[in-house]
Amino acid sequence: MDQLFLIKFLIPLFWAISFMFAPKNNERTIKLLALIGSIVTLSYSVKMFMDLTDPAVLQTLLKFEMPLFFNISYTFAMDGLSGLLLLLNAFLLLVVVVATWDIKTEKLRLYYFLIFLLTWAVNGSLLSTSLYGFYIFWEVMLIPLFILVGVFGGENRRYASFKFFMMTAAGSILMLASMCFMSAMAYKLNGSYDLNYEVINSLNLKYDGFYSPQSLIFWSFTIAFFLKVPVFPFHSWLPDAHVEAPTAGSIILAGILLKLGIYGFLRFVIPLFPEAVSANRDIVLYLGATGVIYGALTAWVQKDIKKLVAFSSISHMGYIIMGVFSQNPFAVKGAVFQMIAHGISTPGLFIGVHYLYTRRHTKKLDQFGGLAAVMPRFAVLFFIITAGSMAVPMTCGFVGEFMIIMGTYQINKVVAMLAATGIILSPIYLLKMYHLTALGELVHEENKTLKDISFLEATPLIILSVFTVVLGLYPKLVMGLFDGTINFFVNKGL
Amino acid sequence: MSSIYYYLAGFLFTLGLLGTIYKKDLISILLCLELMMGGIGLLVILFSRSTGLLDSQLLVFFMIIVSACEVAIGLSLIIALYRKKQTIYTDDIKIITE
Amino acid sequence: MYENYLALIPLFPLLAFLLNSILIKNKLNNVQAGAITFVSLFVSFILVIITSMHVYNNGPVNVKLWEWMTYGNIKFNIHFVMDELSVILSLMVTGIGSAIAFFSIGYMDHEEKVGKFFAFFALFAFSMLLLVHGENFLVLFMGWEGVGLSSYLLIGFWYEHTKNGNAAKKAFIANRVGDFGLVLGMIGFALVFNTISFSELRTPDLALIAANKEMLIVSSLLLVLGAAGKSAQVPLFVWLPDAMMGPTPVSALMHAATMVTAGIFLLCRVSNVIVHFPVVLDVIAWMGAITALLASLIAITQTDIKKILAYSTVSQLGYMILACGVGAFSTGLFHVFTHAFFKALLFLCAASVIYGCHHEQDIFKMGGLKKKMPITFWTFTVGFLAIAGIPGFSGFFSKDEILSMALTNPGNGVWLYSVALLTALLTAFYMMRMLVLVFIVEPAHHEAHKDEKGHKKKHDKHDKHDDHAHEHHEVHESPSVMTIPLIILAFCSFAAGYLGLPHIMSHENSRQFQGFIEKFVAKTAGHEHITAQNEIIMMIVTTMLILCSMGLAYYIYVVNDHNKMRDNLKSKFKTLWSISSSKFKIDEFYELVIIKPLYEIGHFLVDVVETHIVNGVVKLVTRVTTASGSFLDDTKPERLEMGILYIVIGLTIIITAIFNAFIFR
Amino acid sequence: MENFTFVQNVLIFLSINAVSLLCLNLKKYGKYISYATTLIAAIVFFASLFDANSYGISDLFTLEGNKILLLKIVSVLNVFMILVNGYYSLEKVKNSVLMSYMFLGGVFLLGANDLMTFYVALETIALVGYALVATSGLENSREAAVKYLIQGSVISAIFLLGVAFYLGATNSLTLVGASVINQEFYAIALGIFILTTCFKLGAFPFHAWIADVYSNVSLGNLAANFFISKIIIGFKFITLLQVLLLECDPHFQDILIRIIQVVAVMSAFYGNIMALVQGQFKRIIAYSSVAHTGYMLMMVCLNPDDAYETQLICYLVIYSLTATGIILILNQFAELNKNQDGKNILKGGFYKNKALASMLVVFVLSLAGIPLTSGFAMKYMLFTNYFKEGFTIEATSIFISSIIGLAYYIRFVSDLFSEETNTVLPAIKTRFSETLVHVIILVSIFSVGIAPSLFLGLK
Repeated sequence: MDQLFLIKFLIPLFWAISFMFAPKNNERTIKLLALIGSIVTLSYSVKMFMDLTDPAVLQTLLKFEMPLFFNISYTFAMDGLSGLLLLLNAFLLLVVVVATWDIKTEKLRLYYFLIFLLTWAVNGSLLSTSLYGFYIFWEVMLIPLFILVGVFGGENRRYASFKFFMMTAAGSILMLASMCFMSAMAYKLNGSYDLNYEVINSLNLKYDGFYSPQSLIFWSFTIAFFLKVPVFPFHSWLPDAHVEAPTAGSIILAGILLKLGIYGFLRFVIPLFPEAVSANRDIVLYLGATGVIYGALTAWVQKDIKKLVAFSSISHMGYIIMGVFSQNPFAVKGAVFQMIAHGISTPGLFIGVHYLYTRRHTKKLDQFGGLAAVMPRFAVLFFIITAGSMAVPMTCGFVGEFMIIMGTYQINKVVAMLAATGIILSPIYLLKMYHLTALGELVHEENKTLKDISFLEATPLIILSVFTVVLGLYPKLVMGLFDGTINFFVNKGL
Repeated sequence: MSSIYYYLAGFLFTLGLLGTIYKKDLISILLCLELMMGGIGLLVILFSRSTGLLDSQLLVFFMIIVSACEVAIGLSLIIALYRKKQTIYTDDIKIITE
Repeated sequence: MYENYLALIPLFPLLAFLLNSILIKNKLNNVQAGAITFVSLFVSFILVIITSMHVYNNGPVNVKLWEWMTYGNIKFNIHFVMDELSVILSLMVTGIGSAIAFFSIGYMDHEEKVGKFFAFFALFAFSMLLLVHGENFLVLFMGWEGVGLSSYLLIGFWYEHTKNGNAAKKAFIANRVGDFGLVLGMIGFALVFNTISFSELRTPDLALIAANKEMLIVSSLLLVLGAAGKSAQVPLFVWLPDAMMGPTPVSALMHAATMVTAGIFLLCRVSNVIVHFPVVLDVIAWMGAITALLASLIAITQTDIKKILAYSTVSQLGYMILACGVGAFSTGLFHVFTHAFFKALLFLCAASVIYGCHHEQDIFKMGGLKKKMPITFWTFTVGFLAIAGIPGFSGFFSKDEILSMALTNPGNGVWLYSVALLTALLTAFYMMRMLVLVFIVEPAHHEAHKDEKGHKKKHDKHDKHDDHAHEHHEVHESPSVMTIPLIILAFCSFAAGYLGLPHIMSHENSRQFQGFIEKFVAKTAGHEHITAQNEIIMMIVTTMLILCSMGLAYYIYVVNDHNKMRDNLKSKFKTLWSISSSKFKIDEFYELVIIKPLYEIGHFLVDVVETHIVNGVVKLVTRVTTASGSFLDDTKPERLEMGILYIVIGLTIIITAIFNAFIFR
Repeated sequence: MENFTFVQNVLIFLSINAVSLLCLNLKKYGKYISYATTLIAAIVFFASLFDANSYGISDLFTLEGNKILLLKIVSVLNVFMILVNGYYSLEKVKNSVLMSYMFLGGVFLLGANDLMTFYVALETIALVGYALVATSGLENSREAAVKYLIQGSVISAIFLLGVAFYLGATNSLTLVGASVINQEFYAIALGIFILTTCFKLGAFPFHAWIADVYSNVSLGNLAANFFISKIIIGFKFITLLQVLLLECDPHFQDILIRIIQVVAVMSAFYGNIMALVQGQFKRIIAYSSVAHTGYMLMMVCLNPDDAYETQLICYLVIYSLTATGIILILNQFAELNKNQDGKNILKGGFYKNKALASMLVVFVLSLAGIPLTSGFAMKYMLFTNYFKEGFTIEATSIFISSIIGLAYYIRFVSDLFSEETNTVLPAIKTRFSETLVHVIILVSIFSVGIAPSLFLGLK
């Protein structure tokens, strides 16, 4: 039990609300406020992580019965996994604030309000281990992002935001349906609607064939999370959302929101429905491998940088989903590591795109070329990030992919080989991107006069590149944090 | 022997019902409503007679009163509508949505 | 103490890399930049020598830095080792590396971004040292990719040129294909032997090998794919010739001496396992043989001096791989050793020629440089004799041993031998051709050479000091900073062979090198011993043939007017000539068969699957919902009679339902 | 038991309202007086509800337990409505009087134990409803009223047919403890009652009036429509049918239940799909109410139970409150740009009227069932009940239909935040009464959303 937990937890919300009362047209103050807020969030996340005695066990931070809400009890707990994602979330908040420091809009307060609200919701769903708490924040999370994309997005933002919202919310309603179903069963069983591990296990949903309750519940959860991750056939919202979203939206979306689907798998699906998971493992593995190849090939032919990065993240997510479902502790660890790595490299790419866009107001690949001559600092940093995303050894991208492939190879060699083709395909599209932006000749007149990124702009990229290299050389740095947790999950479900 | 009255009641009711659909002016629709009411009143009386309950016959009076109120309101509305649109034909009173 | 040395060896190049890449901003001049790299390499060279003395006397040196990951009881550690195998390679890397660094101080002096160049150079040295000192697959793979990355960076050094960028991309992706094999093979080995450490794979558990044969064969073949990727073997060799876009010293170091031999190094590392699988060995052998022949056939008709050397490198690599394939890993490594010296030497000579001729690379535009740059000429001649395999020079010993090994290989020995011999003759031919065209023949078209300048400028955009070249485009000998390394290397490429004398020459200290190596790698087994006089006869025959082919080349290109002779040769073997000069159209073939289809698939996925299936389903659902909505809306439910009609229909449905129930109860 | 205190209360209520009706014709202060008297009447009646916890007149009429609770809630709302109406403009005072009569009809409907009372009370509500629609003075009110009246009269005739069959089936008009003689007639009677329910609540095939009425009625009258007719009729019919279905022969029973399920699922889908293609926001709300009726109608299939009754009350009240709040805010936005049609009155509304817009967002999301709002709690409760009673497929399909619902609810939000409007809107001046209503609804939404069990009596 952490006495101050509630305060710590509500900080981002309070901060978000504080923007309502911020002075209207004093940009500097608002931005400083946001910066301070993000730093505070990061620091208390670190603090919370430090306080975590043993990452292996769920340390309950706050548990309150809601006799008034159908006797449902909310449990806020934290272990290595959620703590890690918590850190990533806070870190990305800081990165967002710094990277979009020079944003030009008259709706600045709304902008920061939404970002902090989003962060808060993400924190909530990361920390709440009871199914309802998770669902509540999961739903709440959609609204700020919807507004963020719908207000600050590109010209096609309305369509993109609708698509994003509808597909994700549809999934979550499926999830709610099966939750209601389980609650009803629980109520019949022990007169309370509450749903936690013990209760759901005591329901012992039986699994035989597709139409048995466990498999149906499993699939409704799985589709909800697939739509969020998104896994190959369910990804249709992601490219639109990324292309239309403002940079902050893209960073948070790629950096942390997609991970929540994976987190849901690890936290709920795999421990709760073991039979269904092991029965449907191969389907998901093949989906993941297909996603890897599909994402890579589609990314290769894109004309728009942001779209290219979006498809590349589909490819990476394919790896992660494989790792999660491979039921092999090593691969699961790899998947978690890959989550972190992807959370470092993809935001970096998006930031790079942001800098290009703020200078040239286009995201078309053929509008660039030879920028290394005029923007050397940018070129170097962008290359490091690209290498990280390309899974070059000694960068963080390699670790996760290697572990996932190795773990999967033991389960299913074909899938592992299919996925390993990603090693060949990833440089094809990423180097295409890099060559068409940074290398080659300066063909376009307007590119000849671009000015290199300032130190402030460089800061987030530098931080991210340092992480990229350090994690690649010494993965234990992160691995140690959630090692125990994965073992805990392994013992529970895998 | 009394079964013919059942048929009569059913006939009246159906007639009225069809009338409400096929008639195009509001006045005759109101009349058809009255027709339905009459049919049902007959039916109620028949049932109550078969059981010999009196309070159910009381229902008929209420029906008559209520239908009178209905007609009253209906007619006043029709007049109000006529004042506005100079017509009482159902085709002309459709509401334009957006 | 030696452990610390071992840890320090890769550290110095890393330091140099960091220094050069961070101090790039504040303009430290070219010489300083070069000096940093050179000094760092030289220091680690000395450390290597010290450590290798220790290793020679009393066994390998280990240092385990930190733990990277653990999987069950498979330990992924950052773990360095200096054993018999890595001694040779790290000596080469640091020694030749420092020589070339010294050379390139002179070569790059007029360039810009020299800091960058030397930074990448040092990065390459660092990752190469990782590769050779890696005690397990992981560290080896880190170095493996690191060298790939740095070669990518250096090939694309003049990135303003789109074709350089493409060459770099091609190299990287071809290497990635190899890495695909390496990663999966490594995983397969790890899962079978439950370890990734080479010192444990040195004496593999035969029971395990017998138990899961298939998996090991597959994994070994995947490893061979990796080796093929890095050492430019037959399916994947196309990247190496293009890699010549980079600065020439880089080509000398990476694409001739050290990096490309990593494949052979890998095969030697796992040699103790793969010797148990003849099928794998045969695959390796034939891969090498075909590569050797193909590359030398192409090399005959090339006109770019660096291209010729590149193809000769490919064919020599084929030789080494062939040696591994016939089970003579130590011999293969011996050839790696000798080849490193003379190929580096040849490249540096080419560099100095190019430097002298102001970035002219076409051998038909050169000529008569013998008098103009004598040192270059003589050193080049030494290298030429070595690669051609003239007795007494280093190339002779290794090549000859490979030939005899090939001949005595059980089964397909004769075929392999004949292919190898043919390759040797071709090598001698095109090297001679190159030598005479560059140095000996007087340029019959000096004016032409002059007004070549015009389109040469177009060609070599990266030639920054072109106008400067215009002022005095008189060909001149390179400065001593460049010639000194040439002399050193020339000496080495003459002397290196004497480390591995064949039996017949000296009985007491024959095959020292191979013996030393065979402490680690698998012994050459299954070859029936070949008698002394046979060996001598073989040597003599081979040498004769080589001399003949050299003579032929000399006759064609020197004795009679080379243009005429060449032309009617051309007209005679038109098809052969065109095939050879168009490099067997292999690039086009890959373009057509692999890259285009993949790209088309990508387009198909985007245009059809993404649009009409993935998005299509979503759109369909939306459309259906909206369409049904507007259809229902068009029925004008709010019309009065419609409303009543609905009511009546509802009533009838209910009553009929109940009557049905009543009737069918 | 004979208990005439209630009759006294009703008589007092009636007389005071009569007085206020008379006062309307006075020259100068008539409006004020009648307004005051109506208010007094409502308050007095509300107060009088507390003096006993069960009322009854022989066996014709009994009020106890949940019905009293519902009555208290409704009369509070009644008082508020009268307040707000008067605050708008005293012209609407006559509406308040009408509402009082409607309310009275509601009281009797709620307590009715035999079909005669039931019928008369129902007709009272219906007739006053027609009048309210007609007098609300929007441009299309009269057309809407005429349609409403005619369809309503048809329905009341059909209802009487049902009454006749009931009479034939049980030989009596009483609703409690009647012994069924003729099962077929009984089944038909119940079928017709179900039909009537569907019409009064506006379920799918009988929803024709709902869109026009909702979009052409002034706010106060619409609120009356929601609060009194929808809440009370919904509650009474559903609970009544739950009871009556028990008497039914199981063979017919599951036919009827099947019918109800089909109607429920169809109206859920129909309402959501129709709302998707509507242009005007008021019509969207109307059709969404069709969908919500579908969600609610399944309650008929459950067995009668106190807990369910409370939940039903809670659901009805919350839903009506939220919908009223939305329509109130929509009116406020519509007042700004009369020149435009109802389509894009919200475009970019957030940037000028932040408080109002965010409140609208909260209301809408509550209807959509986003957590932490009452909508989620209600939805959750209903569907859990259905799953509990084993209506898995129906509940799931209704869930799926509610996915469609999200699409048009989120349209409100995206319109509020979009900037495609070129006309710069002035800020809206919110009257005190409106603020009051907003606050009440907001508080109710969040209190029920966070602590539903308080109100649902389960705990």
